[in-house]
Amino acid sequence: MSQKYRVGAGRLVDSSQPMTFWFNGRRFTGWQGDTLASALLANGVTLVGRSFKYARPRGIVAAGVEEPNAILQVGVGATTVPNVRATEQPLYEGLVARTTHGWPSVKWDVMSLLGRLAGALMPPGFYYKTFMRPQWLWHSYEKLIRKAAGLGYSPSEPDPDCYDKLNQHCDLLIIGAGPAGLAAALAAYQGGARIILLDENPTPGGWLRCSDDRIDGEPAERWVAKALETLVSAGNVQVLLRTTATGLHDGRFVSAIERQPPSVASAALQTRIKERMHRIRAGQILIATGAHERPLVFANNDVPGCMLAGAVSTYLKGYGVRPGRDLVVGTCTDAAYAAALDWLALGEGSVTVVDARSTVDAKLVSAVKSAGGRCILNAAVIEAKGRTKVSAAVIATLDLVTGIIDSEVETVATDVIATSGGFSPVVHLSAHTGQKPVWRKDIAGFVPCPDHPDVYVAGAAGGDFSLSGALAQGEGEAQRALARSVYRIDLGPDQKGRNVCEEQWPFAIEPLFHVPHVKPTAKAPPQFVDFQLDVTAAAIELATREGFQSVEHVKRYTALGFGTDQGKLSNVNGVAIAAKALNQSIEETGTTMFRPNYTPASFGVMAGRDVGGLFEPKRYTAMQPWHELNGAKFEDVGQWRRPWYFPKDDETLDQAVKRECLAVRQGVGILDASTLGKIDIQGRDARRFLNRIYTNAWLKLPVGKCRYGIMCGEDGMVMDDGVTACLGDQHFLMTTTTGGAAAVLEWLELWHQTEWPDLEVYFNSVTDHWATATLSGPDSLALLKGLTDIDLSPERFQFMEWRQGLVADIPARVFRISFTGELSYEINVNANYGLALWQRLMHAGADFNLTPYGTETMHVLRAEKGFIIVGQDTDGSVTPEDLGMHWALAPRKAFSYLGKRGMAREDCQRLGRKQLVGLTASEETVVLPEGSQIVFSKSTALPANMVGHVTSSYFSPILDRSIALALVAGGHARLGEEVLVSVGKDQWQPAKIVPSVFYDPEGARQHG
Amino acid sequence: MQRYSAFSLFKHALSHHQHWQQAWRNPEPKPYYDIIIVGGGGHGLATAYYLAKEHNIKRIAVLEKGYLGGGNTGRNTTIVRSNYLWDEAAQLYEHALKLWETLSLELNYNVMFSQRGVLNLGHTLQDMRDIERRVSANRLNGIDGEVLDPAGIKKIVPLINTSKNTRYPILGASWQPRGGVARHDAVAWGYARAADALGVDLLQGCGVTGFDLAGDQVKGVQTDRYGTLGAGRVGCVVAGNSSVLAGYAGFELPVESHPLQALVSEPIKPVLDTVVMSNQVHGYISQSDKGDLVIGAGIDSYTGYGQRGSLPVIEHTLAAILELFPMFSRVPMNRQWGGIVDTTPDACPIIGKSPVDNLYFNCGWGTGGFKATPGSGHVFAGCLAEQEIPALAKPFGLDRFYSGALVDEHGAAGVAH
Amino acid sequence: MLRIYCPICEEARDEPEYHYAGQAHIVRPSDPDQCSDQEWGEYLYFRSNLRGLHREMWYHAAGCRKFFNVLRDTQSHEVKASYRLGATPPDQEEVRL
Amino acid sequence: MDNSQKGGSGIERFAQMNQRSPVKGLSRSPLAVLDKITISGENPVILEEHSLGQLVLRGQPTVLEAALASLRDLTLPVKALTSCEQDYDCIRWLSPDEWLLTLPVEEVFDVEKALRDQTSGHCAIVNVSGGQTVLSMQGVHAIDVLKKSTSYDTDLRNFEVGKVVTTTFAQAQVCLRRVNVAHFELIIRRSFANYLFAWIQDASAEYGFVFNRSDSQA
Repeated sequence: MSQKYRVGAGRLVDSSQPMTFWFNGRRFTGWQGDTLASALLANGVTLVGRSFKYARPRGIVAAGVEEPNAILQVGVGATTVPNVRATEQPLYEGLVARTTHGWPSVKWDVMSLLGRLAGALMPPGFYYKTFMRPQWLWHSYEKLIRKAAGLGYSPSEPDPDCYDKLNQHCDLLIIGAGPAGLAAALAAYQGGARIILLDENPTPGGWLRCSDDRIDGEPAERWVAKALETLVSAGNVQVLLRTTATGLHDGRFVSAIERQPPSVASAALQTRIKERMHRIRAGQILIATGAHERPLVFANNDVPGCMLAGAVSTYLKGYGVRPGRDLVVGTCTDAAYAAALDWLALGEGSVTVVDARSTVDAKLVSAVKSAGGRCILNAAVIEAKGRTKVSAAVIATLDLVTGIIDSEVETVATDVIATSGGFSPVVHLSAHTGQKPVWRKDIAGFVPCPDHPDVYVAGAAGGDFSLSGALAQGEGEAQRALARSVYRIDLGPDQKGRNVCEEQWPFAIEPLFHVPHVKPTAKAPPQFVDFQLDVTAAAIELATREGFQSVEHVKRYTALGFGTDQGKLSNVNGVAIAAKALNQSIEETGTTMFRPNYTPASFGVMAGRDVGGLFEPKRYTAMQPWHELNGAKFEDVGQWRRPWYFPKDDETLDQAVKRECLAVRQGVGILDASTLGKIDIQGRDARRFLNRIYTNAWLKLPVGKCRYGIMCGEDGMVMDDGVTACLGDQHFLMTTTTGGAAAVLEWLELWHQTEWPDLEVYFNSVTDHWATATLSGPDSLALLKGLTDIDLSPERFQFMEWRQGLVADIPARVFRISFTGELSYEINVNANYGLALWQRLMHAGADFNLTPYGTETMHVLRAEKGFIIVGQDTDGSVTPEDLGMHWALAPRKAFSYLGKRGMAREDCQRLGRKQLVGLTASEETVVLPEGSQIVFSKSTALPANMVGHVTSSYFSPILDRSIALALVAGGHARLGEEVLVSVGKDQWQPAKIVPSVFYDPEGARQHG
Repeated sequence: MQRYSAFSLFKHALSHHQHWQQAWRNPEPKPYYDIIIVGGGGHGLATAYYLAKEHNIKRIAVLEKGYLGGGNTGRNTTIVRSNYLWDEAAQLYEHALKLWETLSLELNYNVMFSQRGVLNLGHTLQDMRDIERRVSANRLNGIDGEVLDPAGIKKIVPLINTSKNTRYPILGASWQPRGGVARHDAVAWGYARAADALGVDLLQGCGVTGFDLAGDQVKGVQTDRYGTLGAGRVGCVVAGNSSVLAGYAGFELPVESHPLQALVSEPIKPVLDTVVMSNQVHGYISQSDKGDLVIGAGIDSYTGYGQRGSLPVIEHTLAAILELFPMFSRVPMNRQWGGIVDTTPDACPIIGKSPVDNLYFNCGWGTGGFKATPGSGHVFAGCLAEQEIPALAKPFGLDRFYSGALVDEHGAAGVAH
Repeated sequence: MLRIYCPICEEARDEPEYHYAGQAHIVRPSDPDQCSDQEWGEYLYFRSNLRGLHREMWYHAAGCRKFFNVLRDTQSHEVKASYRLGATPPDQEEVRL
Repeated sequence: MDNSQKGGSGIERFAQMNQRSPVKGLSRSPLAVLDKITISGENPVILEEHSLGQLVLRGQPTVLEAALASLRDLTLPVKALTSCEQDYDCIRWLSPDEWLLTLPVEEVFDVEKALRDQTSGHCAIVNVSGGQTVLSMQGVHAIDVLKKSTSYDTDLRNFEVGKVVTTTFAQAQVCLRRVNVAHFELIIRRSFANYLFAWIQDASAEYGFVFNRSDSQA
């Protein structure tokens, strides 16, 4: 299909590289350099979507990121992207795009019928006023409403592409490579500072890319090209194109997203980086983001063919596309005349400029007239005619001062209406950290807060729309910014503003935020302020009438600015209309908050590489290769992956655990205990420190002995527990729970550094340094005996002692401590030998049927012994006394240990606190579900009187019955009593409260 | 009050909607009020409404520094559920949930309460124990809920990744069908309109700068707009700013104000019909009627009143969402924002008397405020109007921080938000 | 994202290197056992939670593993100063205690 | 094996143990997975320096300085974020009372003992050789891989040769030192090694990094 609206070469496109693309199933051709929008316009496609609420036909309005209408689905399958702005999407060979609104098609949409018929019933907030009765039916209404929801489609498959992040640091970040940004970079780089210059477009220059201005006697384009060359070769400047600064955060931290050009994005999958987030810490930030043109708000201003004047110029000059035959320009600024003249330069078609102002630079008017166009002053386009395409513009005389419109109208046939209502500086980034933009009446726009602590502003972003201003401010502000750093630049008085600028269109405006219609606003055809969400001037006025008087209320009630464009076109017009309706100034009204992202960022690029296998670290012990090789199943404990159980053949969890449990109770088992936190503590005051941190006594623990300790918070609640060994008179090895290791080390440091810096003690994490294999079971002694030079005789190496020596030729520290209640040896070696130790133990253990066991068996065995697991049997509301661990408290210690005062509080001492007890289900085969709530007596009334819950529950193979641990109100005094355990709706299991130690209560076995 | 209905919409359409009344008045303040509520968010407005409606208090004012519903009410992810662990918390939130179920009719304002169900995912064995424990407790508290396995989850949320090969595979979930979402602005506006109709003065743009104290008693409220307004009793419902007000009255609270962030995607076609929450991976997500994916992030660690947080929290949250829904990778994120949440040591609110006579506080809702709105207002109205603190509020007094009788929701179940 | 100067490493680093450790200068009562429940509760839980200049403690978890103090504006989030434990806080007169 | 300090037998202040096995070949580095990967000549490379032993020294500089100087000819770096290198030894500042000394693995125990013998006053010496591993990353794109992985500013102006920082790396931590303009040393914790290896592989795919492991065995 021919590109019948392509009228010339265009500066941004290369006609020698045609490309095929597909839109709504039809094949089209465009050129390299086209955006999807320019290519569609070149092919005469004007209808690109339907509006959200009324399903009205919509066309392309803008040529940049501010586009509200042309939101398309691009690509298919796993690589499809929803909500792509056609104005931003570079064309590539084979691109497939489609509209996502309209049934059966975007052209013939039955919803638009509904929109036209029922639109009157849908003022802002209509849904708050109806669908209430009956209440239960809301869910059904909602389902209908949801059918209309959404723009594009999420892919339904995982993303094959990859997203990258780069951490960047610079002395000066310049956002925007238009004239101001380029001038700033040219000035700043000379001082040697590290500069990052970024721009959202594929090429620098900003609006100079499509202007006829000249700098220093040359076309501005040349100046831009030279500037780029200078900067790229400078060495201290990073130029990032196709990169949008999406957020400005605290600490002068800017997130910017770089899109790979399509050719790169379709390269080999392995390194296919689709987008890259630059996380930039900037010494100083210069905002040179330019301005967005605003449309005029008039009746039916959303009909396809209504565009921004600047966009018309861009399509003409940049892409060689004339989006229609005839043109009507509606304006209150000088800038729009460029569109008229550019159009006229092509010859064909009629051009009418309708300017609301009474006095206009005569040169402009005569330029239009001499080129064959028509100029009407004191007038405005008050209405567009046409349904799916503009057919005519209705023009009426307007008094800009009084706002009075003449009822005599003239209708001019046209297929494009281009408007310019002024320019809104792109203040977004400056406002992200809470600095409110300030209204400037002279330019009819908001500018960044002048006292902003973190940014400098240059050019149109700051409200100076002239080329000379942009260049001078770029230089000047770069100099000011760098004056704060070591990289000063001195431009000298004669250098400043040295560029000679020849500007075509100096800035002039008389603001017009809302073009009156001959009918009152409420009765006129809709005058759209926010195209995407169908917010009209009438809606804003209605909102204010209903009492929504804060600009944020207006926004929330009407949805103004809530679209994917976040109000880039609508904000100022909307605020101005609200202000007028409220009879207050725009300054008083203010603007709504601006929040990141300036333009959308994919979830993927926000997440970067932290997805899939890299979502979070997986931590492994030194024995991991053996575990994997031997079919272990794993459990996540914090970031660690621990063997959960080691199934043989096709054993189930229960079968494997039973086998593993019995092996430990009757023979010998081996556990990888390396994940336990280990802290090396050295210093003269180590004992005194432990004495304060733990609840029990530590001053007299002899060298060679170990002791169990509980750590409490200052509230008296159990925080962590573990065995600590006295390695030397001033040397201890503390163990912590697997999940608590880092927090405990921080806890120790906290107390040492803040409260007790006088204590001479150092803490070092050695969790990763020691690999630990625990041999447990009656045969452990016999097995170990053959492998070590340590004297294992029970009288020489007693329970709760440690020794060092060689185990399987590896130097080891062996701790005779037990978490299973069996005779146990925890063998610690330098982790580099962890795997060798394990392999050698397994090898030697073959004669003893040495059985590897995982965390599940460990849990069963320790529960049989009533040993707690912090975090499972406790939950942050349990004191040592609640656990029945009075024996682990040393209340007479001279120092009031951490937690002592907390557990003395009234509520911690009251009767009826939940206390740890054993529980046996009346039916021995029934394993009570962990977490089940407990009552003393059944009652049908709800809420029931819950008195506790099951914390741990297993089938005990050695006892051949189920056992459980539970927290039960006043449980310690209720031994022998019956309780009921809730195991489902109206389902109860009777159980008996018993002591929490089920097996070997005397502890004979662990003593060997 | 002008009634809202489909018929009224039709009637007003005929006159081009030019004759809708104001939703609420813009009154001049009276010099004295029986009760002044400081804070015009959902909780404060609900308090005023129930004071007027159920306790027959005549002179009530709500003072709002900014605009009604502009704080956390308008910044949250609108999740409503009541499946809390401890009896005290569960009963309070369930009280709220029951009020939610009739709220639109009560207020003649559609708050779009959508009971689409809430899933709390479990990824570790301990998560599953906690879920069993919570669901078991809910059942005995008369709160709906069940434990689902991955297949059951998949039935409700077909897109969710229940593969065993993820970093933290989904092992199960709790499911509260009566939970859901509501339209946050509508809650504030609905209460405001209904309270106004009962004669409550809503004073917007009126910041509080101090209290008039006589001995240990509060006598009035100093404002930046209307000078001092006399008051019989004062109820402060200002969430993140509670400590600031307490400071005006000369005491501290066991509260810290943290940024809590949220974000939305651009609208996409409906893909997610329920609320999905996960503590292990730190994220929660639902899809609004407009099509936005509404996503809540974790709390920022530091205190802050700036209504914004740090980017790494957002980055991590989206990584978590992709762990659950890998196919959302190409969905564009539109906008992020932050609120100021008032957190307490036990993740439960503070409702009741302060050290100053006749000065009451309702704060500390942390990340759980929105879902409690009707219940919080209802119970707080009882505190302010009656001599006795209502039974539902009693466990949530300041005294628990001295006695140690905390209702430790985050210690216990680790369920946030 | 906060950029926080670590007075021990003598450099500013990104916030994720640190752990927030709450209000600074809270001293453990010298004789806890003599404290009333009320006094102990205040020490445990009650905080100034200032809006404005706030003295707080941070832990350089991914760096030197030292705690230090920061003077930060909780409204603007601006980090005004960092100082070591035991050092005299800057701008003392600006800080309401 | 030093048996002079058997636990439980005396009143030694500190437990000391030569942790090296008398049997060769039993030691296994955390990144033994790198075994089968070969070097490509031109590309940037990453190596695991498995032959290095590591000691953490804690104490005031005055306590440690002299002993270190006499034993290893090293100046204790007291200035924040600096290091001192001498032949195979390198000592890095970690905090005002903490340093990391790397040295040939077979000398660790002797140095540990000697340091204890030659110091008096409050200090601590901890062998952490098994708990962390040393990676060496080189090549023109090494700095780009770092930019993807750490928020630290590794530009030469900020991070000169010899400077050492402990910082975040992906979602783990690293002790990072610049050995040369395009040569960095990364010390990481053992349990994170697999994760970080996967991360580095992923992050460097763009530049064609190739992974290898040195042949030296402890």
